[in-house]
Amino acid sequence: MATVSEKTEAPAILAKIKPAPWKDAPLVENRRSFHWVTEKICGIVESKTPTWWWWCFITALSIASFTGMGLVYLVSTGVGVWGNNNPVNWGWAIVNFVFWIGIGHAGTLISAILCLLKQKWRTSINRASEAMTVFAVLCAGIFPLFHVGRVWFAWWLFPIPNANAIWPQFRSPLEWDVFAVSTYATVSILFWYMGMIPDLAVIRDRAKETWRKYFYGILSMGWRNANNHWRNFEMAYLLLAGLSTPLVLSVHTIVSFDFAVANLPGWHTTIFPPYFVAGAIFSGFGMVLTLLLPVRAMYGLHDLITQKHIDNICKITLATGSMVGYAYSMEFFIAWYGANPYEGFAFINRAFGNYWWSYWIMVSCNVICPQLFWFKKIRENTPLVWIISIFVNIGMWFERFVIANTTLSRDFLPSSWGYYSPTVVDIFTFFGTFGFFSVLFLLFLRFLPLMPMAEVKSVMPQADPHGGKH
Amino acid sequence: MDIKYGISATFNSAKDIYIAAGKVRDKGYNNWECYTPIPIHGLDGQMGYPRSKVPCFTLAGGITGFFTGMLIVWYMNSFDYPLIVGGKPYFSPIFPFPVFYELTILFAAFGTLFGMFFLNRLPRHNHPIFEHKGFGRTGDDRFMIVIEVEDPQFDEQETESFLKDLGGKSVNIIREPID
Amino acid sequence: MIRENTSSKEIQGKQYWKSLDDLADTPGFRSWVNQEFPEGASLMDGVQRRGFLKVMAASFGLAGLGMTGCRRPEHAILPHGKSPEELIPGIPAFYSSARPSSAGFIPVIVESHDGRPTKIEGNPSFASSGGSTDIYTQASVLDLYDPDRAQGCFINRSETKEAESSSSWKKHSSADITESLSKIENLGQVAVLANHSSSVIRNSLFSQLQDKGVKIFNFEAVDLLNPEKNLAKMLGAEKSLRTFPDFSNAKKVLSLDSDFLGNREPNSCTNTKQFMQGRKIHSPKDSKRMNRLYSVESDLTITGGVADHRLRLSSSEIEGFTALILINLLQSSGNQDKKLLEHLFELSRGFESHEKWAQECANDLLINPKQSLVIAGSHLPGSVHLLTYKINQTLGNQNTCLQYLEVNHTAGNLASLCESLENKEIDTLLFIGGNPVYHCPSVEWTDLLKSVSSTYRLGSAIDETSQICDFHIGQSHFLECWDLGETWIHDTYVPTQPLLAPLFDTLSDLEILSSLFGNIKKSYDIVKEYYESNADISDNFEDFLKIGVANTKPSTLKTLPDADSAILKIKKRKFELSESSLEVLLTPDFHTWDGQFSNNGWMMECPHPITKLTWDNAILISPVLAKKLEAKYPELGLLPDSTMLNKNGQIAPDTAVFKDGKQKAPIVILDVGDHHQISAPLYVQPGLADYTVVSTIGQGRSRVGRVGSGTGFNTCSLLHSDANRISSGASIKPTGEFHILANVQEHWSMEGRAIVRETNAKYYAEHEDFAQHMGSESHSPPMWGKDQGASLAVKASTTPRGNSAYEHPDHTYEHSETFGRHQWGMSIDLNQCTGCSACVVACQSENNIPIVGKDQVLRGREMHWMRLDRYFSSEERKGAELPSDVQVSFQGVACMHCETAPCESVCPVNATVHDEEGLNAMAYNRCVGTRYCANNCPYKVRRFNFFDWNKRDTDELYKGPLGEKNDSLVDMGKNPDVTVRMRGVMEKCTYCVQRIQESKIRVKVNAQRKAKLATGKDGADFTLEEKDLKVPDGTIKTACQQVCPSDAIAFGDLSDPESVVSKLKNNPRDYSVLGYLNTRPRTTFLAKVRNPNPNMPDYNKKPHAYREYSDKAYPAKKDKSKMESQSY
Amino acid sequence: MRNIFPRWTNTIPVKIIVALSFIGGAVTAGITYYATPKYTRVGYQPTQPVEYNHEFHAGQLGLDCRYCHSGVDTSSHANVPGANTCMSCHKNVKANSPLLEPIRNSYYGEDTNKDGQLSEDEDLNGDGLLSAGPSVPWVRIHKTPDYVYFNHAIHVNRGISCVECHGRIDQMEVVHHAEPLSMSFCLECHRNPEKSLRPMEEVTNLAWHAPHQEGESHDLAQIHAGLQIKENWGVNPPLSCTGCHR
Repeated sequence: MATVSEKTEAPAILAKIKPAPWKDAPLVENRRSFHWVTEKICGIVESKTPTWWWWCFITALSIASFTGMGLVYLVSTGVGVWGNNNPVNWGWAIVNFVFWIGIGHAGTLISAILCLLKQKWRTSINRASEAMTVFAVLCAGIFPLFHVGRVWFAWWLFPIPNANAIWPQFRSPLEWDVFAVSTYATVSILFWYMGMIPDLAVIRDRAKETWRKYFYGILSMGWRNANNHWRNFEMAYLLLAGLSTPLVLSVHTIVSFDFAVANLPGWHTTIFPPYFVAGAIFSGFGMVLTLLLPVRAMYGLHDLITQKHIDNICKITLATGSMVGYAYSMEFFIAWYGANPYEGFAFINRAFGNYWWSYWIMVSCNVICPQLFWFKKIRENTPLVWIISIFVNIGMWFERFVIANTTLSRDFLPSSWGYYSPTVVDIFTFFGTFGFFSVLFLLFLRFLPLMPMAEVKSVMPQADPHGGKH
Repeated sequence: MDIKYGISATFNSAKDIYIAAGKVRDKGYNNWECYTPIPIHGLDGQMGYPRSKVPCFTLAGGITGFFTGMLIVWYMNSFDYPLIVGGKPYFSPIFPFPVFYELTILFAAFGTLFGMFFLNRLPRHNHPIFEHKGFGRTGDDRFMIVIEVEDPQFDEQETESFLKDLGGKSVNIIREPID
Repeated sequence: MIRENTSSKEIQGKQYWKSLDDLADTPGFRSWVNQEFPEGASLMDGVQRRGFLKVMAASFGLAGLGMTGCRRPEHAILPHGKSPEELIPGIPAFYSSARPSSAGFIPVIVESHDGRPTKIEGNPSFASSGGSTDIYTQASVLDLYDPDRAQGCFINRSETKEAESSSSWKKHSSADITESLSKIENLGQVAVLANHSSSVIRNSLFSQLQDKGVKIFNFEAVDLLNPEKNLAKMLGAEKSLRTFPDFSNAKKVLSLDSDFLGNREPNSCTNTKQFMQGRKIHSPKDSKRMNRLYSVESDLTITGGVADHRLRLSSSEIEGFTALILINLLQSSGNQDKKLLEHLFELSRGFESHEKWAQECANDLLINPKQSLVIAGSHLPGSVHLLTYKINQTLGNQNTCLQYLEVNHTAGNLASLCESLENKEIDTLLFIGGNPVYHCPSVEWTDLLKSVSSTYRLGSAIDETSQICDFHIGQSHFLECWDLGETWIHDTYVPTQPLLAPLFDTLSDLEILSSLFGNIKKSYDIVKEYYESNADISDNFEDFLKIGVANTKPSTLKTLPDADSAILKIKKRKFELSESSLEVLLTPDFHTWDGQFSNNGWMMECPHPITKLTWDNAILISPVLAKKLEAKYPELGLLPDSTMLNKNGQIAPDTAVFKDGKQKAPIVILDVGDHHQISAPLYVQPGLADYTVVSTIGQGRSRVGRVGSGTGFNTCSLLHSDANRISSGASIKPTGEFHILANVQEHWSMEGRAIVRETNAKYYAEHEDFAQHMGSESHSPPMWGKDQGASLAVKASTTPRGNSAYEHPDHTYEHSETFGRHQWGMSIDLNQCTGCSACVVACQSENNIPIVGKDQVLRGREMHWMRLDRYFSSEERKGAELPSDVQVSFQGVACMHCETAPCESVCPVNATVHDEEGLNAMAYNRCVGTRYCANNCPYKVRRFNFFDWNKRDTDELYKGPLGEKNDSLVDMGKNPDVTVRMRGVMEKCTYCVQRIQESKIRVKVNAQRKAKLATGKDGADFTLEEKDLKVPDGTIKTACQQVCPSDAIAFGDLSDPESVVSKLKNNPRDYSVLGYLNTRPRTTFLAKVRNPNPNMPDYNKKPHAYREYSDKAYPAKKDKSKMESQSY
Repeated sequence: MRNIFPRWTNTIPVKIIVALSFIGGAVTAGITYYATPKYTRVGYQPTQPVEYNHEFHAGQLGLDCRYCHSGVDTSSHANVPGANTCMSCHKNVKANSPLLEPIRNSYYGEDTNKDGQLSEDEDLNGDGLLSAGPSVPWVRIHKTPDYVYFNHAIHVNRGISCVECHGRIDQMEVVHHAEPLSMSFCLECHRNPEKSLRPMEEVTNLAWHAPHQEGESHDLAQIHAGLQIKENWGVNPPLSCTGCHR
């Protein structure tokens, strides 16, 4: 192939316009060496725990205790301590679930889809994003589990033989959720962990303290950097990426089925699966920005997470944000075009009804805000990017709130229309999950390699067996 | 007491080990291995490795998962205790499809990971190579070729000089202590 | 000998509750009797209560309480020492009895499980209400288990005896009280103030006491006897004249501020049965036979909701309007009495604007001579009743549609009691029933009673009146004592038969009164004695008890006195109505009646049919007044700002400010002058007369149990001393405070959705199937696809899926091992429903539905399985304006048992599935509580147990495991055939599956035994036919169906084409709510048909609801017709 | 560097896998056996306040079950007899046995001298009525949960013998819980009623077996007879929730 292309003559037009040479921005700046990368990443884990980490950790832990207390109160007293009611039987719990699950989509997406698409820039952000995925899924899992009235019987959702000879019901989207979310959590953890094995081996080999040697030694499973290992590892990694791609798409599709399979106006629409997936990617990338920009600043990772990375993430955010915006408008169009009065009202009510404010928060955060990423200046302004990323998170939470609550609060029979507002317990339980998430993420930063060293190295020029410079 | 495991030689760059590996293979060695901080593209070919067998495990896992899903749904909702639910049929491949789908992926993922472990014979926490002083650097920025004693062609002097000829630095004999 | 061999019914009855007497002998109980108790505290607790319950439960444990427990603790079975005959554990017993009410005795059948009465039904032997009951009777069984009942007799130990002070009470034995009463020597200084009762025994005791010099006084806050007394006074008759309407013959009815279908008038159950029978339609030809109701009223009542024409007039204006009607009638019938006419003209001056309405109404009444009825509200002055009397006389309705009963009242009134007290003529005063201190705050009770040496109070609970008394005597519930009474229309004797011995050391009124004669008797002996001395009641006491009713001839007025001269004496009242001079109408409270149900959770939580308020009363004002008040006091915060959706007609404006879904109502001061004022929240009610404000008496009690405390607002200070409930010249001032009202229905408009389908009789006559042409399903492909035309039975038993790729699992006899022998279905005739809400409470009583308290209702967590949706519809709305004239549509909604139920397919654990007979089953014990089913139910009929409602009082819910367990006295009233649900599970209407299963089992057992007897074989080889195993149609009645006085609900087997419900469902009026969703509900509705008079000025071609639907569904047509009307 | 882990650790992973699979299997088997009603309920044999011997009364004397449990064919509940039922025989038989003391107490109650008459000083509550004594606190053995509505009458009348759920009571000196009475136990019979159906006459005959021809096994004979009865009577036991849960 290469020989053929050498022989083809350049089109005449190229001679005329004399294109400027395409300068591919390097993925690791300042011509860093392999050793520098190793020192940088392992250094984070090996150095003394910074004071700021302790402050953050204690704060996060205390915030996380809100969730703990909220759940203890909930389970001991009843779901009534939340604001749920009839007709809004779901309320914040499911909103939070979909929100966290959505965030959990970016990690696997970055590792899997970008891996399949051979996007090399993914390497410096995929580990942290995968960690984010795993932790977000754990946070997400809290809500559907604890929102049930009798959580001690939640095991009935699993196909476990019992003396009552009765089984789960596989037509229910919630049952699909059980399979989708648990599969997603499991596969994400496997994927995350498998990718980490070579890096854990590096830390193991560098370890001085005994506990580190054993800790990382056990975790790294005796990895030996042998090419035979790499060979199977690479194949397995590729396959997991290939498996995760349909998985990541299916999970949010199935989560959207919770709504789309129901017959309520505003829920019962076929646009939900793609719309939810786009929204999930959108929120996930938003969260990646929210997390990695401070990490980058704290640990001085500017050479590894370059402006190019930020640019790319911003662009994806822009693209998915626009897709979500398109979905919003399409919903209105179909509701009008379908001429079903219940459906039509559901959407008018979303925008102008009792929860109009949440709708417009959603639109401004999700559709309008990301449009700023069209501008290079803004993409290069890191603090601004970070602030926008937070708006994206807020917007996506409101999207789920709008979907869940506007429809339920005003559905078919006007006699049963109602209104939902959260209680203190709702709010505390939700905000506690941010603490829980942060606790896990901080532990990750402290104890695990936050970038895949082998992968970062392999996108550096030195990795090329054919043209590497010394 | 110790026994010899093999002779190692380190290289500084991916390019060097890539070329060296080709030569080791040409020389006809069988029991040898490259230790690299990164997976080097094409090194498998240079070493003469066939394609990885992991996909077989993935496929087996996937098929098992799909049929497990179908079996539990059919058994639980249609065979053991059929109940009329929303007027839908007791069993259909359509409505519980997400279940089959997720189980397919779950089992395939397990197949992949455990297949990889199986093929790499991991976890194995004790290995003679760990006795090598410079082994730690192979995770960092060193590339290393080890020709094992086991190899029929192995000859301590010859192999050592062969490796030196290839441009290998700090050629060493790896010894495994025996208690 | 032991009494087990005596077989007479009453003895068994006694033996039946004998075990409770045993209990009273346990040492624990005895010591308990001697203990002191802080008033209002739960008296039975700990070990004693447990022992008590064990005995109550007789030979088997209380089924259905709690759902916890894995490895059970050791559990004892306690059989009787001597088992009562005919009592088989597990089989409920049914006894006839009667509930005494201020509107006569209401004949009932009481269901009892092992000595615990659990459910009250109407007595079907009493033909005029035929097995149905009113809502209060349904709720009254709960009062038996009210933990705040006076659990014995008490002596007041407070220094000052004032209504507002909190007294300390000491336990006292009832025997001591009867003892001391029996020793009173000077009966001339004894006075009794009693509530009204139709007990023939009480009344005969009264007259005997009067003979001995005892002064008897009568007081009722909601005095239903006023009209009969006033009418008699005006006509100069000796005895009171009670109007006894018979709606079954009336073709045209004019109701003058009379809520004869609702709770404000006596005998509503019979009225409803008779009147609604006249509105039954099966085919277009019936639409001509349908009766017609004109209603002129100030408040919007459920009677006004049923009315075909409704005119809003203040209660003070009714007199003039009645005169107007009379003029038109007299003129049309050629009466030329000039003097009379002139006087009437004078009376009706100022009502010219209603001339046309009155004229057409009068003409219509005249079309059916002797078959019309004009009836006036009991709160109206005597003049209106006199005019009404004259109208009915003119129309010749006597003996066909109404009769006048002669009733003798000898008791004095409250004013005369006060007089006697002032004159210090009274030494001992007995308060029997009622609650005069609460109702008459203007009487200086404390001062008046200073001269009285001992005051006794007989009441079911320690209340306001008890506070001023020396002794409180706990009153036995009517299910604990014997009595004998008459129905309101005096045509039937009914026995009150106890179902159990008094739970506590309480007495009945008869026992108290008879002790004044010096001999202490049990109520049974008193009744038996009376019965034997009055042989004309019935032939045999046991048969009388068995049937529960005995007919008698009421003394009716044969010749009617002339009214003309009396009419001429009527003086025109002067009144002025404006926003600063308002009319105030006090009505009995829907929830509490006059306050007696204040501590009854079922009643407090049952939504008012029109306002949909629970737990509270309010001042109802009209939208016109609301707007004026809002303009006058901008800070009032009464009406919400109109939203975009209101302005463009997407949804109707709310009638109140809803903050977080909770109705925020401004508290105002309603001032009627003379220092009479109340403060209460405002509630805007469309349909009210512009300048009438309506409030209720019976709420805001200061001394009441845990349920009623802190609810509602006391309006008794506006009650006149003669119990007149209309005041005028009132004004409203804001206080700047707000009150949160628990309204269960935020939105009042149907928004043009085809939910309640209704049309006019004329249109119906031509378009029998109009209901089929409404809703999205009317222009979608047929739901059943190729099987659209199949019969109902086939559709029900095979559930063809139309064009779906799915087949319904076949459970027909031919194809399934587990086939459905019946296919249950329900039909609700919207044309018959008045909105009385009795079904709501009946369901609550039958199915152990918990009350959740006001706070939880505010959060939208009420648990009623059966709810009554109330929609208003109006002429075309102008922007965000609230309509003044509305039509009311009611719709009872419970689980629809959809064949393709959306709830089932989303349940992840198979907790809600279908059974073979088409029931949507809900297995509480399998439910994990995802609440997905409730979300996915388009009818929103599923209810979730957010808390342990059954375990804790409503104010302890948020304390979780730290909260106190509630009084288990309440648990005794639970139906053991229905699971008591724990927190975290979903529940909903089951079509009373416990009754279905019981009937199926009974039919099979009987078939089996009959066949065995017939063949005499060992049983293996006889053959049972399918028909032997099918439950005959009409055997099973759901609780809501059984209670319904207008037979709006039918239930039965759809696979039987001859069943009543199948026939109703084949009527073209039958439709499914939200049919387009293809949920195939088994509960379908029969569309409503209104019967307006085309000549009336307010006639509309279509009911407003139908027009709203057409406008929304066919906007193009609407614009066209608008243009046409403009071009006119 | 040196090896962190000694050589023997290389076999640890395999050992762990093997051990885990054994432990997992054992735990599953343990739960299945010990944590289901078959174990937790069957065999429950509490001591009763009166040592009533079913083996003697129902087995040897041949008393019909319904003599004492008289409500069983009419009511959902199979009542435990009151003391009067016992006393109908034991007034004469073993009238003074100390074992029957609780029953006599329950029966005579206030009537302390047990003459069937109520004298002045015996009438404690002064109502002239003879009250029974304290109930005999029999310990409950068979109990379905609150949310299960088992109806005895329909089973007994439709040819399901007592023995199906209660076992050979006529052979038990002290009654114990014989069958698991779990939902799966109920379902098994509801799915295959022919395995249990018998003629109405034989319902309380706990020893009954379907008459079988030569060479036919007991079970097969039962199924033949059961199928015949099922067909004749239109037996159609419910399998959906509403059958038992309300």
